[in-house]
Amino acid sequence: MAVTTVLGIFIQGRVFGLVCLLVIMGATAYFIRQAQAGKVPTLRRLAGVDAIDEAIGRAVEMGKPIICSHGIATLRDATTGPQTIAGLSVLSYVARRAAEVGARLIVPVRQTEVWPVAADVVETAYKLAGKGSEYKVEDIQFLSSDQFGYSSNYMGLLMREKPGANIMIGAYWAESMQLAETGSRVGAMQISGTAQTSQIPFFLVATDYCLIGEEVYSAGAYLSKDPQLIASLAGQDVGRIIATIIVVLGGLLTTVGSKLILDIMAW
Amino acid sequence: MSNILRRIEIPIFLTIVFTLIQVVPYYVYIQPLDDAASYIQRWILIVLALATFVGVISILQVHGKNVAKRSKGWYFSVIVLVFTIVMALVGLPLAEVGLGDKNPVYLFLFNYMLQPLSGTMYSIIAFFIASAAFRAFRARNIEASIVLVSGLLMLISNAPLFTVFWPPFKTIGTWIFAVPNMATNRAITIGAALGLIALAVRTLMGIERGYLRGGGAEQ
Amino acid sequence: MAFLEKFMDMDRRWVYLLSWIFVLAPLLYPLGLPIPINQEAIKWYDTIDKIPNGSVVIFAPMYGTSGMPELFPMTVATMRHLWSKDIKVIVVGFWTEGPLVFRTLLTQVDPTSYGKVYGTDWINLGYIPGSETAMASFAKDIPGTVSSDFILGQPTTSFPMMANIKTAADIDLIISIETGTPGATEWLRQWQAPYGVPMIVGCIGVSVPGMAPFLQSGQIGALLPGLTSSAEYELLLKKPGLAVAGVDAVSMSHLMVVALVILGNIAYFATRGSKGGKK
Amino acid sequence: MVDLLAVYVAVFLTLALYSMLYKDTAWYRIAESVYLGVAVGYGVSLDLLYVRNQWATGGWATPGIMLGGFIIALVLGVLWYFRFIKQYFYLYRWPLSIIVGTGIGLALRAVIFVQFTDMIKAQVKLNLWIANDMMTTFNNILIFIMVPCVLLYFWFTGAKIRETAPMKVVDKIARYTMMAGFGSAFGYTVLTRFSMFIGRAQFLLGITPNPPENKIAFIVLGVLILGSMVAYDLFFKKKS
Repeated sequence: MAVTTVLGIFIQGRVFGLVCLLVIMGATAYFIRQAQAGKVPTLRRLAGVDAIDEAIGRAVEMGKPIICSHGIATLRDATTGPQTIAGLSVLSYVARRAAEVGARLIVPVRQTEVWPVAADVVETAYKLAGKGSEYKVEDIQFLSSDQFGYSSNYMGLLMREKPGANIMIGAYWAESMQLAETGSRVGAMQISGTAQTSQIPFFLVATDYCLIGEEVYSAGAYLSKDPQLIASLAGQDVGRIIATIIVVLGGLLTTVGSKLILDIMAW
Repeated sequence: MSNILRRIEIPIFLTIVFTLIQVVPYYVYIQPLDDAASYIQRWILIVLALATFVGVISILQVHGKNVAKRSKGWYFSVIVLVFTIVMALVGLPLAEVGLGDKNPVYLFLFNYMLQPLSGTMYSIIAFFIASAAFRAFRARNIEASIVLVSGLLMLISNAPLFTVFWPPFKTIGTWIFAVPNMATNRAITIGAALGLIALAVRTLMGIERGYLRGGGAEQ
Repeated sequence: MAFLEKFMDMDRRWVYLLSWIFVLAPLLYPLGLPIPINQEAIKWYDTIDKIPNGSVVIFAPMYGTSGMPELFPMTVATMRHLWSKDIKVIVVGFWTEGPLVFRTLLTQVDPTSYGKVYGTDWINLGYIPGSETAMASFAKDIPGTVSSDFILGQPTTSFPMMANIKTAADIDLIISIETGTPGATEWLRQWQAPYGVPMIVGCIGVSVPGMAPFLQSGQIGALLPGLTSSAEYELLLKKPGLAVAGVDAVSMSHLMVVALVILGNIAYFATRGSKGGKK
Repeated sequence: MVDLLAVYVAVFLTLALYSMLYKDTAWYRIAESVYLGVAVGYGVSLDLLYVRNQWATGGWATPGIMLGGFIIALVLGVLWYFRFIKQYFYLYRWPLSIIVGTGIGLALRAVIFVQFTDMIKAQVKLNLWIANDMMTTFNNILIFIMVPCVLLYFWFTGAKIRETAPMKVVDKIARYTMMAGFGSAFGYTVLTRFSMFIGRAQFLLGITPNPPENKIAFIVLGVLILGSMVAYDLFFKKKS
């Protein structure tokens, strides 16, 4: 393939992309360095986090337990791992609040490798709330490593315990519908959240509040206060704003017959 | 010696080098680097293919333990073990001794066991949808109502029964697909690109180590 | 109201039974409802129909046995269409089961009945492990990345049709029939962005919404979404198959889901009122 | 004979999985265990066939950089299996990091075009005034407004600007856009799930090109499996 170059070494047609890539990567790296030096960007509070508070409050009022799960994925996968981590951050927050107000918290787990992490997260949260003695390891329940085995045990758990709140944040697949259905049957207030696009609509219509897509990561970063995660969200925001500006400007210019932006993008 | 080999910096360094070998020649025209990138792309497929037994061994470990300990339902683990081993053995690419992807046992297992099982496994979800449709899909607030109405219109536009009856149903479905759905997914696509770039930056800075977790003990 | 509450409380197994009935009945006793042909199927048909003679097309079954119920009909129909024309077809799989699925296709469609000779008009290159990495490597060096074919086990370069096919630049169109990752995004990243090879995608319904931005931007030339469109395409080809046979069941099952959602909501609002504004 | 056996095996496994709809049964557990086994095992064949072909016809046997590379690949291939040895498990991270690095590199180099600049280009090309086509004009204007709103909806940092009044409007538009958009995901997901079931139902009913013997097998095995479950239930209920 014949290659045309710009300035002798940059490949023609890829320059604009390279500039975008470098700007976004540079911004992300910059924010991460800043965060490592202690300057963490502020993250806005999401409506979903308020909904979690409301659900916990409701469960306490009714004297019922809270069930909080973090999806069925492992920690390692490139796309679903971060969702599990976000789910565990939410779990940490829920555990802390539950310990403070004295509500019973049950955590259903599917992955053997995630179980110790989940148990540790909850125990730490109880200790931080000064209620380390109230932590019960048997409430971190390993249900089954099989997808439908997990969901049928989870459904059984919902039926038996009749929780006041059922919080599901992480990567869910087909079990999302079974869990949300049973949760609403037993009258739990349900907060859900996933970045699995095909499951979002079902969570939206079957639960009381749903965190959509990337909100899951933001909620996780917000609640865990992990500086590097927050910083990389700030880097992504730079990309988002660049995209928005070009899209709006470009659309208007095209309408008046100018191809300026398209010409620049063709570099 | 083993202390040096154990250092986490080695895999992180390897990750960074191999990332850059692929990225740089895509933008900057340097023939030798481009050749190296192509060579590695081919070479790495062999490394990858050789990991094929990892899944098999993991399964053997987990279910072997179940059987050894006679834990609950261990006889199901025996079934798993037998089929894993038989499938892996008869498929070994040794056509000279009659094994491989044309072996009759391999074909039988694939055509009459794997094929019906995996198709059926995913079709079970249809029943969950039907049940949830009845008992959980509620217009509990404005947003859920919009999803529900738009979803029902989409269902209707996918079923000839309705579109034959009133063709504009299809037009509505096409509009939902091409306008609000397109807009949502375009923003999600851009967001996914940004997420991937941020992941790459964290990896290049050596702070993203999620993929290096695990190992050592069984899964 | 008590009736409605009881109605909502019924065992979910009754709904399961209802699903069986709504799917099995129209399969046993077809309603023969007309199938209107829509834009997606026409576009797909036209794109394939207008491929110039002598072009080289990559046909990739990017799915496993789990995707077969929905995707196999369009796979068969598309191959029939391709074989009925003067086009060279390279079959390749980046999903382990892809070539095996294609082998099942060969038990139903005989290329020789279209006068097609293996190695001259079409070739099956089998499975390449490594998903996106494999796709990148395949684009750069086709005969190197797959050095032997899948059916005869002969060197790829020994087949007449492969004489002039070295890289992605020698390919005129990609047809990807797919269920997920790797799929369209990976093709776009490794084949279209660097080499500008056009592509069309047939996929399961779940993946369809995510294709919309690529379809609008023209990165994907045509999209065949799910089983209903497969049926329309079978009709355009005048080769009705399993998709056409299944369309009545699609209609009936969708009718059932729509009715269940509406019934459920009626019961929900009626009983919610009766509980005296509990919320 | 083998053909008939095949029909009965395939139909049995299909129905055994569906028995789960009645309740969690031993039939389901058997079929599921078989699935787990065959699904893990079949890939070995094709992966190793690839390596074998590459050695035989891929040019790796040529002394020099090719042969050397092949030997290194084999060594790295062995390192994968150190993950099962507690003492040396860290060695498996080497091949892993090479794979992950190359994967990230390959995705990163083109993601900016496919999922970023090409998306932006398509937006830029939107013409907001086409005199003789009001419908397209209307849709283009909607897309022109919706995409940036949804993009900005996922803007999470910078609390000060983010909390202003115009951003609240943006959020509102974005949420409604997404709710309407997710209807599409809803509809198409239902289509897929039922298509899967329809495909399996066509198989059970023996509709061509499925073997016609399936239908009899479906009835025979269906009665047996369902009967066994119901009988088990009745017997058990009586006892307790």
